[in-house]
Amino acid sequence: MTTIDAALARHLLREMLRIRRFEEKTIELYQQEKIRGFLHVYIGEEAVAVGVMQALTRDDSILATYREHGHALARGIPMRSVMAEMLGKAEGCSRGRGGSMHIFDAHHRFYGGSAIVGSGLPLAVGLALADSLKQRNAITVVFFGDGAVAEGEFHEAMNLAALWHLPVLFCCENNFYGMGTALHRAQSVTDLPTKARSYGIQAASADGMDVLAVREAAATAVREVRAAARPYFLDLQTYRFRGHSMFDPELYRSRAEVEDWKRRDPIPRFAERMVSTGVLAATDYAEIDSAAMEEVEEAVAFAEAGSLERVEDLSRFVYSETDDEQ
Amino acid sequence: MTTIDAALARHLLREMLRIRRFEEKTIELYQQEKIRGFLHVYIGEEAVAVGVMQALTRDDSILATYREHGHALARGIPMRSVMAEMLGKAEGCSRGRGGSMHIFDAHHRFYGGSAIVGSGLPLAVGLALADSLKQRNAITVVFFGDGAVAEGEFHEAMNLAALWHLPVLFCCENNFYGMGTALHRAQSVTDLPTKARSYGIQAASADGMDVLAVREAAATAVREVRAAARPYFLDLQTYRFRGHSMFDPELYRSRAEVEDWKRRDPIPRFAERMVSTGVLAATDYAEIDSAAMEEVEEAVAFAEAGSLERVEDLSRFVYSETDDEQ
Amino acid sequence: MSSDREPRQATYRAAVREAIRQAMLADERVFLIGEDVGRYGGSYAVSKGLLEEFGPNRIIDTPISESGFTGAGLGAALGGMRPIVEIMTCNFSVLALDQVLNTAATWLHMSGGQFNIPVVIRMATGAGLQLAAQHSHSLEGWYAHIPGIKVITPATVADARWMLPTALEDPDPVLIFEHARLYNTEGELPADGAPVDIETARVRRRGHDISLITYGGSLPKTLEAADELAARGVSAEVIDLRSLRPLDTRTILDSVARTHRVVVIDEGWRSGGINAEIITRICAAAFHELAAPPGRVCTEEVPIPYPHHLEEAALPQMLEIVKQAEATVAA
Amino acid sequence: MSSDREPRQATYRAAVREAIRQAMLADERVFLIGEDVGRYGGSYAVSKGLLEEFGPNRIIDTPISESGFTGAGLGAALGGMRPIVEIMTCNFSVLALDQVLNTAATWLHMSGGQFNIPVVIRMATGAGLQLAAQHSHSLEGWYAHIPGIKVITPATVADARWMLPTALEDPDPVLIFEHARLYNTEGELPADGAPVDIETARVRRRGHDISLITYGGSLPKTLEAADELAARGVSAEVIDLRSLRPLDTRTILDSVARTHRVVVIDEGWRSGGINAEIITRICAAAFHELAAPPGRVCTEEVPIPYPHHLEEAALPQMLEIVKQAEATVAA
Ligand SMILES: Cc1ncc(C[n+]2csc(CCOP(=O)(O)OP(=O)(O)O)c2C)c(N)n1
Ligand SMILES: Cc1ncc(C[n+]2csc(CCOP(=O)(O)OP(=O)(O)O)c2C)c(N)n1
Ligand SMILES: [Mg+2]
Ligand SMILES: [Mg+2]
Repeated sequence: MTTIDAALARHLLREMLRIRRFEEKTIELYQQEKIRGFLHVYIGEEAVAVGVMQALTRDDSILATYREHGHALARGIPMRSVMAEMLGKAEGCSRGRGGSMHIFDAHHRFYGGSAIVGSGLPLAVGLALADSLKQRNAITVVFFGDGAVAEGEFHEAMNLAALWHLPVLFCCENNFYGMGTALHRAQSVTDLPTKARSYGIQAASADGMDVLAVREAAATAVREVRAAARPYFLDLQTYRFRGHSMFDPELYRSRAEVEDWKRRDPIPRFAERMVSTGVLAATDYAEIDSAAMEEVEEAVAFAEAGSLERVEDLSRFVYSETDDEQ
Repeated sequence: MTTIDAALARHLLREMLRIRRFEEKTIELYQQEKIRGFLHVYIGEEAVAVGVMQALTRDDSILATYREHGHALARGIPMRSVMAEMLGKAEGCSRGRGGSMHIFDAHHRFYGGSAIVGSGLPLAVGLALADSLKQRNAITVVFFGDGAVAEGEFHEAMNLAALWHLPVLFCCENNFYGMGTALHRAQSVTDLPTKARSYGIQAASADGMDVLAVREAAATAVREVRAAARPYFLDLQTYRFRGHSMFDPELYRSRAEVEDWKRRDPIPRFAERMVSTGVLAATDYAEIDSAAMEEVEEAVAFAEAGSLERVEDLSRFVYSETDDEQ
Repeated sequence: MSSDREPRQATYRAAVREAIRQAMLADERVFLIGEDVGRYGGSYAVSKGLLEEFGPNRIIDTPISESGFTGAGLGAALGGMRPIVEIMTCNFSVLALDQVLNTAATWLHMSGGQFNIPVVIRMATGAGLQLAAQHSHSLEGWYAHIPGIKVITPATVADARWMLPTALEDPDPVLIFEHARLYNTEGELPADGAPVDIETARVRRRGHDISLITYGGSLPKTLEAADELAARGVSAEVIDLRSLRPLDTRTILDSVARTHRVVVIDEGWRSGGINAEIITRICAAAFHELAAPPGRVCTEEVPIPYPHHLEEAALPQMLEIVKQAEATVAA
Repeated sequence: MSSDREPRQATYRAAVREAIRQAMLADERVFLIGEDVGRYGGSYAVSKGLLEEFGPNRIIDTPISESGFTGAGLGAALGGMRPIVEIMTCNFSVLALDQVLNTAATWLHMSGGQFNIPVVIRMATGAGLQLAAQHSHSLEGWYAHIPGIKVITPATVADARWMLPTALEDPDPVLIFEHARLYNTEGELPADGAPVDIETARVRRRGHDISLITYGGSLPKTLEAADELAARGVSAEVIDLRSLRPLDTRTILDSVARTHRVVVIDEGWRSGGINAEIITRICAAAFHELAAPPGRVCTEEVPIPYPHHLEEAALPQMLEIVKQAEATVAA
């Protein structure tokens, strides 16, 4: 394992805590009915997005799902613009039109925020195809859940990426459930790297509750993708601590299972390790955490102070220039 | 290898020759514009359908593609009714409405005749699910091409069949091309059993130009499917001697490649082997062949004498009872 | 969920659940298949408790494979079962459209009458829950374009309860669209409930100045609009189509013959929605009886945005219906 | 395939090919991707020869994965390319509908204007070749229901040649439907050809008794019908819509203002086809100018059967158009 210096440790911890505090706040705001619609939080899975993002450059492209706040933050999209989006404000990164499930940011090459399971996979192939045709030195990373593996689009995209030697990093956020359906009830073979290899795609599993393990796995994967211009598949094993969305009565899993996983919470686990190995000081956590909470509060204030898009603009951007149909 | 007696040898040869002569005749009829639309013939691939059908009982269900005349004949659907269908006559097995691509026969549990690549695969899962729920002792066999393996529906169906332990025999008629696209240009991994195994499905390849090899592979597969109530995947390697359809200029493969495969023509190959091992007499071939040609001529006569469905019946069977929309 | 001895209030959700449950009790060929219908209890909680009652062979959780399990439903129907396929929402149903358009709708005709497919496919439809552009389509009118399938849209609790058994009896594919905003609505389930036809429209309110024609999730809004219109002195008749394919042209024309004016309310996008078919049929058959051009109140032609104010602006609203009706009456 | 110095006869197929070729020569971001577009030469032979000219990086044969390669086309467009996706026929396009409806049509709006998707998706459409129920759909009118995409239907050789470059210039997704029976038709390619707009309709024949409104594969039949009507003393104006989304209501209404009578000819299934939208717009805007209810000649509501006589009975026919036009004129 590479050695971790304090700056890096601080950075990783900060990024995870920013997501954690952000997500906790969104739940609060949901209960206050300031955020509406579907809300899917990333609590428990923070190490995945944070770990993977460390391996990317700003030229790389990213696609994610409806559970994408963490990715947006870890990618560097300003928290206030993400929070404003959650509240449907015009200052949000998608002008408030997308909400929780549709974070977009062109500047950060963040291509959404798609809420159709599996639909980002062919898009990733296409972005990588464009890069490949233009001989642009960049890769595309697509995040998707274990549930998406059952979709036909997964199969089609994996084959295309492998067949055409495209620089795609497939990041499966394997939290062992797609809504209430356990992986073993959704897949005849639950070892996901086996599936990837059946397309000739190199694959590895990593402990998604360990930000360093993810970071390392991603670094290796990205190196391979860049060097060989071939896809790579990461099975990042993690767990969502909360329900699927705010509506989930969680009938399908036991309290005990959830508690077991919570003992592997990536944030205290990493913090404790860094402190016990002397990389971080015991006081660092509180300091980083309160900065994160402050950032969240600022973001909320920004979002709350934001404006609503004018109703007259409803039809703007159905098409790029003017809306032609009558 | 099981020993072959004369009756069986005669039967296999007869079935293959019936298909060959039938298909040759359809080409003639197409040139005469008596058959229209798309026509996909099975010449070169006869050993596949004939070999597999030997393993089935009348309780088993069958699904096939638009290249399904051979399967229909080998299943025992009367040739005249298939030929009448090709000519669009009311006496055809689908009342003439389906034509070449849509042979159906309820009596023979022949569920079509689908012209959407891959679409039969989920249906096969469903037929097998029904059998499984009803504890009916029967299996479902679905034929599809190597081209279909790239479709999302293939992936979804394979997983469902494996996950739910359903009695489906997946017969991939691997003729190494989907229209003009060679298997290695369509699949990142061209060994198809590898794919099947990634779903935990038992799989085998067999020489699809050798009717005995197919028959044996199918017998083994069907035994497994019945005994274990699990799916099985057969990669039956074969070749189409003609173009994809009557429109195909065959720009994508060399004459030499076609000639190479023609040397493995399943019909003379089998006949010669049977004669050289003394199972059949040298005169048997001509006798069986002329019977087949006679049957074809009868079928054509029947079809030509057939009637056209009344135009007033156009809207019958949009729904089972009365057509309600105005 | 006792049997139907007493009249009682029930939610639309409970009515659908009871319909499924009773169908399963009555016919062991019936089963429910779809994403999260079992352990999760259904994404809109419709099937909660059914797994416990009927077990995993009859309440079948599927992987996220819409084309796969919908096709499997068709296949099981061909194999003699009576599947109820649940697709979570119509937004995802397009992933299974090949099986609906190219198989379910063609098989019987194309096989010369040999293979009917007695499958029921249920799905949630509609907007209004701030679910944004990918979770807010209303595709029922679009599906109604396809010959070979039937498309029904129960709008009341009683229809939610009693159209399903009829759909299951139907020998051909029936698609049921349940508006997501209806699940929590309450209504009366009469004690003498019995299966109802799935092909005719109903007059939900009598009136003589104008016909308001609607279906599904827009029925409550339209009834409210009729109340408001009454307060403003306009007597509106409200037609609930119930079925979009077949379309009950007779009931529509009878109403128009009485009122001579019509507004269609349709949560689909305006252009090319089922509203246009209704208006076209009226113009073809009752052109000279119309006192004014038919009006329509539909969804704006935009992907539905997330924020409440924009979503509301995109969807048909009660006051918009009132305004359009007044304009049509004044025309 | 030389450049456009001389006026000459060309087939529709050759015109599409030339359009693709010239676009690829002019802009290296343009590439063609789809099943069998390369080595096979295209299922309708449109792209024959292009692989040899442009090589496999720009003429990309795909596996049979409609959703996969269509989505890849969208992604490549997002990535700065100008892909032309060829889906063999609209019948298979439903397998890729999720990418069209839920991604292509929503991305720009949902991202607040950040991500437009400049993709062109071409596909063959229509019946008349005895290809039976799974290969004979006409879905262009259906797609035209979706806001966020454009839907065009070149009907002439000149439009086949010159609408494509405009579609490629368009910043948003454009779907092009090419009727399979048009590929072999011949027409003149003028020497001074240049890109044409993809949003307006054209009057293809002037007349004053009735407007016949159509598009795509039905244009030739409709022009024949107009000839026949002329012989019978009826002067018919023929409108070629060219684009179904947006729909050029102005040109339609101008024509109706002159003729006061209208018949729409649409190869889609009758109920809920684009015909209904056209009629609805006419009734809304020109109700009092209409001398008779609008008529329509469409495809029967059946899966298209294989035999010639049944297929012809199912599709709009020249004499049926004549009959309907006469009836509408007489009404
Ligand atoms: C095509 C499609 N089908 C169904 C859904 C409903 N749905 C939303 S999230 C989800 C579960 C996805 O599970 P997974 O991919 O494992 O992601 P996770 O939520 O666990 O992060 C489902 C079924 C959807 N959004 N899209
Ligand atoms: C979904 C779909 N896409 C494309 C086509 C057009 N098409 C018809 S046959 C075919 C090739 C199929 O190849 P394969 O599965 O190997 O079968 P084969 O013809 O070789 O027997 C294609 C692309 C189709 N019918 N359906
Ligand atoms: Mg998951
Ligand atoms: Mg093949």
